[in-house]
Amino acid sequence: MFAIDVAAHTGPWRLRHPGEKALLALGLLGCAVALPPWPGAALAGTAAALLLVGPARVPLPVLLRAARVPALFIATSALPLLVSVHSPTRLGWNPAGAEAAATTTGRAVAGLLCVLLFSATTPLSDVLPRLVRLGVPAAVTEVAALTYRMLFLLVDSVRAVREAQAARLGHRTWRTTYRSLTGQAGAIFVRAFTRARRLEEGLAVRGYTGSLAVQVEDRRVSPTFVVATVALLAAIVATTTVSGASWR
Amino acid sequence: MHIAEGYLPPVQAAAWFVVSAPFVVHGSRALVQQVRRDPEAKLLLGAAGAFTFALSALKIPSVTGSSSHPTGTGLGAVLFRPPVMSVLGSIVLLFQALLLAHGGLSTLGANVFSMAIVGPWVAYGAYLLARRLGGGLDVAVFLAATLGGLATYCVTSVQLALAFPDPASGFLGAVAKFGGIFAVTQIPLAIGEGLLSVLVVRLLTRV
Amino acid sequence: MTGPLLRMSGVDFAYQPRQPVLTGVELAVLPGQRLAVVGPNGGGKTTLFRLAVGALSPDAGLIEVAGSPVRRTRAGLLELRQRVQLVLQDPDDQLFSASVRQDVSFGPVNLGLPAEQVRQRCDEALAALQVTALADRPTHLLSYGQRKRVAIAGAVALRPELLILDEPTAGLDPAGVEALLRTLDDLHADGTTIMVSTHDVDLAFRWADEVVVVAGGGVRRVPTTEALADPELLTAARLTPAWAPLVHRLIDRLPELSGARPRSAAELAALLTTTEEKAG
Amino acid sequence: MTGPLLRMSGVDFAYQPRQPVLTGVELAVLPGQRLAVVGPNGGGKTTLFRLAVGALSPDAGLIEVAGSPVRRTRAGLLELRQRVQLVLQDPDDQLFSASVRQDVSFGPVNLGLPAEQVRQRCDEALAALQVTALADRPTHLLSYGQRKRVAIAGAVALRPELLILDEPTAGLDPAGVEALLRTLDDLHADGTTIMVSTHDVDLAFRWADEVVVVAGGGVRRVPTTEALADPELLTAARLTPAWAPLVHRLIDRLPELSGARPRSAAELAALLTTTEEKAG
Repeated sequence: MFAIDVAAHTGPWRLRHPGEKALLALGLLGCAVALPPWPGAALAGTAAALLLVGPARVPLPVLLRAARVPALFIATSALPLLVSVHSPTRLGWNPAGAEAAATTTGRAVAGLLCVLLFSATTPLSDVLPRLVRLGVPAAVTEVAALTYRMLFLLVDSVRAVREAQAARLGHRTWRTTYRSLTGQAGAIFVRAFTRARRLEEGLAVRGYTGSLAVQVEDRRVSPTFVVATVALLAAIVATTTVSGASWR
Repeated sequence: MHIAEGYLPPVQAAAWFVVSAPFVVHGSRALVQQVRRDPEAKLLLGAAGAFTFALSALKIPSVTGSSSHPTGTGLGAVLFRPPVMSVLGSIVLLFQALLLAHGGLSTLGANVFSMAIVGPWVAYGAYLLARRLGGGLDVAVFLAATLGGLATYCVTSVQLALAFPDPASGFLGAVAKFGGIFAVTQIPLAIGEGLLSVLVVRLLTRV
Repeated sequence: MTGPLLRMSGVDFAYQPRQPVLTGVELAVLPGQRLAVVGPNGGGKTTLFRLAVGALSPDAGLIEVAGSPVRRTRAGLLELRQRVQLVLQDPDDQLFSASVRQDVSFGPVNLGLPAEQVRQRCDEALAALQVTALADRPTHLLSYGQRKRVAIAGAVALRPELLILDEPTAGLDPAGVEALLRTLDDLHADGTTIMVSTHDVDLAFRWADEVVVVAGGGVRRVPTTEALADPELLTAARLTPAWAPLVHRLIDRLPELSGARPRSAAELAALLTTTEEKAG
Repeated sequence: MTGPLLRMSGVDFAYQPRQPVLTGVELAVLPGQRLAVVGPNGGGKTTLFRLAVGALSPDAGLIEVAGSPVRRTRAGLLELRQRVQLVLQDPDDQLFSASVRQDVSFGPVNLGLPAEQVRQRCDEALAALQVTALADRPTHLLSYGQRKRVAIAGAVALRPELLILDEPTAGLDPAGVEALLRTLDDLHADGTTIMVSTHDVDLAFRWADEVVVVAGGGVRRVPTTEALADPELLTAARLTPAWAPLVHRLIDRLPELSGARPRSAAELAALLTTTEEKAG
C-alpha cells in the first residue's frame, strides 16, 4: 500500500538485523545533518543513494515517489531564504540567500536519502518490538505496533469509501466533496473503534490478559556489515574534517 | 506542516528533542498507567493512533488549488486529551516519517513539539475555554481544531525562523516571511479542518 | 435500445507495470440480462467491475456504455455513474452516513435533485430492498445482511440501468440468499440489467442467464449449462462443478421424471416427493 | 479418554436480560469427531463457540471440558485455552501483529513457554497450515485466504484438542475451500477434534460426521443425512436442502449405479462419466 513499506518487506535486506541498518542509515543521517554540508552531507547522501539503488535494490520509482512530498516542503521553505525583510513594507533579495537555500536543500535531500535507506529496507514489525530493549515502555511499543497493524486497515477503508462515494457522485461539486470528506472521516472513526472492539474480543479468545508480547525473530548481526559501516562512517567524517570545511 | 528531514541545524534539531522529551515522557507514563488499569485500553489507543494516521489519507480541497490533509491533532486532543495525544502524535509522526517520507527523524523533535504538543494543548485549551464560556459543542470543536491547526503552523514558522533568521531584520522578519508564505495554504486548511471536525463530531454525536 | 448496455473491447489493465490483471477483455452486456461472474479470488472480477464503473481507467481498449465510449471527464463520469452502479462486497465501505435514509439519499442529493424527488427516490429504493422499516436506524447498528441491503439501496436510488453487485450473497445465510435473489429478480423485472459475482456455482447456474468466467487474465462468456460442466474451465477458474446440470443427466436416465429440470436442491426435493408419492 | 471432550448441559445465555440467545443447550463433542454447525445468522452459533472457549460465561447450566467443569479463573481459563481454541470468521479480528511469525508466536509466548519451544510450536503450526513460506511476510500484505490460514495457525500453535472454526470457508473461492478442508482433515488425522460452522449445507453434508443445528435458541445434534432432509428443520434453521442426499434418492432408482453415494458434485461428475463410458 505504501511503496516504502512494500520495499522494506520485499527487498534483499529485509532479513538483516535492524540494528545493522539503523547503525548504517542513522550514522549516515548523523553525518548528513551534523557535519558541514560540503562535503559531509554530500558524501553521506551519495553513499545512501548508492546503497539504496545498489545492494538494497530499492526501485527507483519508489524513491522518486517518496521524494515528492518533502520536495514540496523544501521548495516552499526555500523561497523565504531568497528574500530578506528590511521593513514590513520593503523586501529585498538576500545576496547570501541562494547559497543558504542551496545548502539547506542539499542537506535535506541527503537526509531524506539516509532516512529512506532505513525505512525502505527495514520492516517496522522488526523495529517496534526491539525498541523495548532501548528502554521504551512495552505498553508504548505495543500501542505503536497496534497502530501500525490497524492503519493499513483504515487507510484501505478510506480509499474504498472514497471510491464508493465517487461512484455515487460524491465529488461532483465543492459542497458534495466536503460532505463526502465528512463521511470518510466519520466512517473511519466508527471503523477504528469497531476494529478495536472486535480485536479486543478476538484477542480475549486467544487468551489476552494484558500483554501482547510475541517472539521476535532471531536476526544475526553480521560483523562484516558492522565493520564496513563503521569504516564508511569514519571515512566520511575524516574526509570532511581534513577538508577543513566548517558548518555554514 | 512537517519540517523535512535535514532542514534544521543540528543543535536546534537536538534542542527540539530536549524540549519535547518531557511532554512525551509524561504522556508515556500516563499511557502506561492507563493501560495497567485497563488492558483493553491498549486496543483503543492503537485504534486512536491508526485513526489519526488515516486522517492524513483524507484530501481536503484547498482554495489555493493544491490539496492537503488534516492533522487530526485538534480532534484528537478533544477526544483523547493532550498527554496521551503527545504519545500517539509522536507515534504517528514517526510512522509518517518512515512510511511516507513525510517529516523526518532528525526533525522529529521539532515536529512533535508543534504537532503533538502545542497543537493539542492549544486545541484542548480552546475547547475547554469555549465550553466554560458557554459555547456550544460545535463552536468549541471548531475553535479547537482551527486554533490547534493555526498554533501548529505558527510554531513551525517560529522553528524555521529560529533556524534561518533574516539577514536584515533577524528572527522577527523571518517569522513574518515563513508565516506569510505558509499562511496562504495553512489558514484555509486550518479553517477547513475546523469545519470538517465539527461535521465529524456532529455525525458522531448523532450516532 | 438494442445495442449492448456495456461493452468492453480489447481492454487491458494492470495495477502494477508488467503484472497484468486483465488482458484483451471482450464483454458485452445486453439490456435486461442477468449475468453471473465467477472466477478465483484475485482473478480480476472486482477489477472488471471497477473498470465498468469508471473507478479505474483501462491501459488499453475501449469501454462503451449505451453505445458511446466512456469519457473520463467530469461530465462523462457523471453520465456513466447514473447508468451503471457498483455495490462492493463489504457494505461498510459504502455506508458512511449516520442514518440509513441519509445514506441512501447520498447519491440523489449529490445529483442536485430537489428535496421532494430525493425523498421519492429514497423511499422507492428503501422499498425495493425491503428496508423501509430501517430508514431511521443508524447504519452501524444494523446486522450484516441489513447493511448489505442498505448499501444496495444506495445504488438503486440512482436508478441505474446496469446494477453490478460484487458477491452480494457472501456472508448471508441460505434463507437470506434466497430473499436477496428474489429482490434482485424484482429489480430485474422492473427493467434493471444485473450482473453479480459469486463463488457459488449452483447459484450462478440457477439464477443467471449466462455466466462470465474471469480467470487467468481473460474473460469468457458461456451459457450456464456449458460453463459449469467443462472440467478444464472449472480447474482454470478454481471452481467446483454445479450439481444441477449433473442431476439433469441423472434425470434423463429416468423416463418417469420426463426430463424435469430442477434448478435448485429445493426444486429437486419437491420433484422427488411428488413422484415418490405417485409411485407409492 | 472416552468421555466427551466438551459437554454443555442445560446452558442458557443472553446478552441482554429477557432476550435469550441460547436456552437449555445440551451438547457433547466426542474426541475425534468432525462436527458442522449450521443455522441462521444471528442464531447463536458464534455465541455457542464463545461459551465453549470461556469467552462468555453461561447464565445457567454447566460446561465441562475433558470431564471437569470450566473454572473461569485465570488458571482455569489458561487450561481451557490449551484444550479448546476458537478461530473467528474475520481474520482481522484476531491478527494483531504486523509479522506472521510474531502473531503465531503470541499464544505460546503468552503460555510462558521457553523460547525454543515457542519456535518449534510456531514452525509446526505454520507447516500444518501450509504457510511456512509466509512466516516473514507482513500480515497486511497477505490475501484474505492467507490471513485466514495464519489466524488458524495462531490457534493450532497452542495444540488444542478441540479446534473450533467460525465460518472458515466463508469468502474463499471453491478451490480455496477444498484446500482448507484438506488441511482440516490433516489436523483431524493428527488427532484434533474439529467443529466448524458453515452456511453451506453441501459442505456440512460431505465433510462432517454429524451436524449441529443452532436455531431458535436451541441446539440439536442430528446425523447429516437426517438433518438436511427434514423440511421443518430446514425452515427453522433458514437452510436450503443439500443436493447429495436427494441425489442419493435419485441414484437408488437407477440399479446400474448400484447405490453409489457421491458426496460432492465432483464425485457425481466422475460417477456419471464412468458409467456413461461403460454404457457408451
